[in-house]
Amino acid sequence: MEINVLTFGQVTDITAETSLKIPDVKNTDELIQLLEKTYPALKSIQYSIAVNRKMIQENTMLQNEDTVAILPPFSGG
Amino acid sequence: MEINVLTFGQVTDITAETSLKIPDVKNTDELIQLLEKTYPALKSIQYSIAVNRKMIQENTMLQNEDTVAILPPFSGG
Amino acid sequence: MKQKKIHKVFIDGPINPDFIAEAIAKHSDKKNIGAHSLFLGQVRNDKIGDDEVTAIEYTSYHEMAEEKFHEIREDAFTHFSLICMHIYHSLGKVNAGEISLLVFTSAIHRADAIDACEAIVERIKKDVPVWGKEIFSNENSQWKTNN
Amino acid sequence: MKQKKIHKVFIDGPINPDFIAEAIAKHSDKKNIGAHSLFLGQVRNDKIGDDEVTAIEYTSYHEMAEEKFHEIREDAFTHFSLICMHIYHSLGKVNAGEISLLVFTSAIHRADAIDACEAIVERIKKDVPVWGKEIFSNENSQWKTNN
Repeated sequence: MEINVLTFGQVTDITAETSLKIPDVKNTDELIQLLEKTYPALKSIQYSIAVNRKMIQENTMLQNEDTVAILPPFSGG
Repeated sequence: MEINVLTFGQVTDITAETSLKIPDVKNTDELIQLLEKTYPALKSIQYSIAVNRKMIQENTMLQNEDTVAILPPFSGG
Repeated sequence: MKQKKIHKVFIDGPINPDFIAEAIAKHSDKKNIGAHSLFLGQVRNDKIGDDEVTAIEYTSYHEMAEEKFHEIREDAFTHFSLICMHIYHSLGKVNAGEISLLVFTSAIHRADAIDACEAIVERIKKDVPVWGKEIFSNENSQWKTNN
Repeated sequence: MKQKKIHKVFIDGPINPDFIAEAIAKHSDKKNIGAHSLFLGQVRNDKIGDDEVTAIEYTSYHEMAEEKFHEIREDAFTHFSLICMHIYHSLGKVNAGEISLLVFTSAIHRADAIDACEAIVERIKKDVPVWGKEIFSNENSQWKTNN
């Protein structure tokens, strides 16, 4: 089992990678814990989470090959 | 004493003139009475009145050389 | 007494897209602008039975209209935080599918540009002595009414 | 299942006034249109101390952004009586004074065009995963925030 993680904007500034492969996480809470452990600076910024391009508000179960995007506040327009 | 009367749109269709010189009227009520007598079709349409380019709502005294415009409903834009 | 700056509003015939592009391009050196709002009125081919509007012929009470446009302009700058505003209105014949009105507002923030543009359009329709005569395909005509 | 028609939204670099003129001109054969409303977002040279924004560099989560634009489009046609709508958004570098967003709505009546345009602009700012990085004259940069 492997999850694709995409990063954007300030989040990429922290991870230094636009995409990561993360094995063996069951849900988004686990994934976020792992990411914040690896990149502690993530704790100091605001971000939202999308699973397979849909925004989520609550802990969400993950399947193999799911794409989780870590999205800083939007500033288009 | 003479008043300049300007007509526009449907009003001109009725008067067949875009401008008229009307002598010896003291106020707008008198002027309108005279115009509606001369052009009875005016009674059947909606119009507003401007004296020297300002819209008026009530009977207004007229001075020599004043310009009174008979304005059908606006339809610009 | 303050000198009124005259802003030419009336344009003979339709307002061309290229003219609008030029109006937009002129604002690229006003770098504090963050938002433009544009309203374009286009002549519709309204149908009555088998017949349809092919053009509108616009006339105005020119002197009074210019005073009204000036007043609308002053009011807009009073009520909204605007950097620029421009109004252009056609006179004469404008065919169906062509543009007869352009209201163009620019501001630092979008709310000012958008709200001002809408308010100005409403004022123009209501307060400015301009008349449109709809010309039909069978050469009949009727005076347009605004709502 | 209904096939989604793909509407290309993203443009590489600024949105040029000539492109906007072309977009307007294309509507002249839709003769039932009476009103167009256009919103243009222009990059501002915001100042921080002695320094100022010279450009914004836009990036997006492309696949999700396209889905969001599609959803915004469908919602606009559901809620407003529109004939046409177009959204264009820049990616990459857009200099201060240049245009990075065009929302263009067309309707029979002005209220639909105006209200839809405003609603779409708000949705884009709020819901579409696009990020602007402000580049300053001293080569510093910071991530833009919308309000």
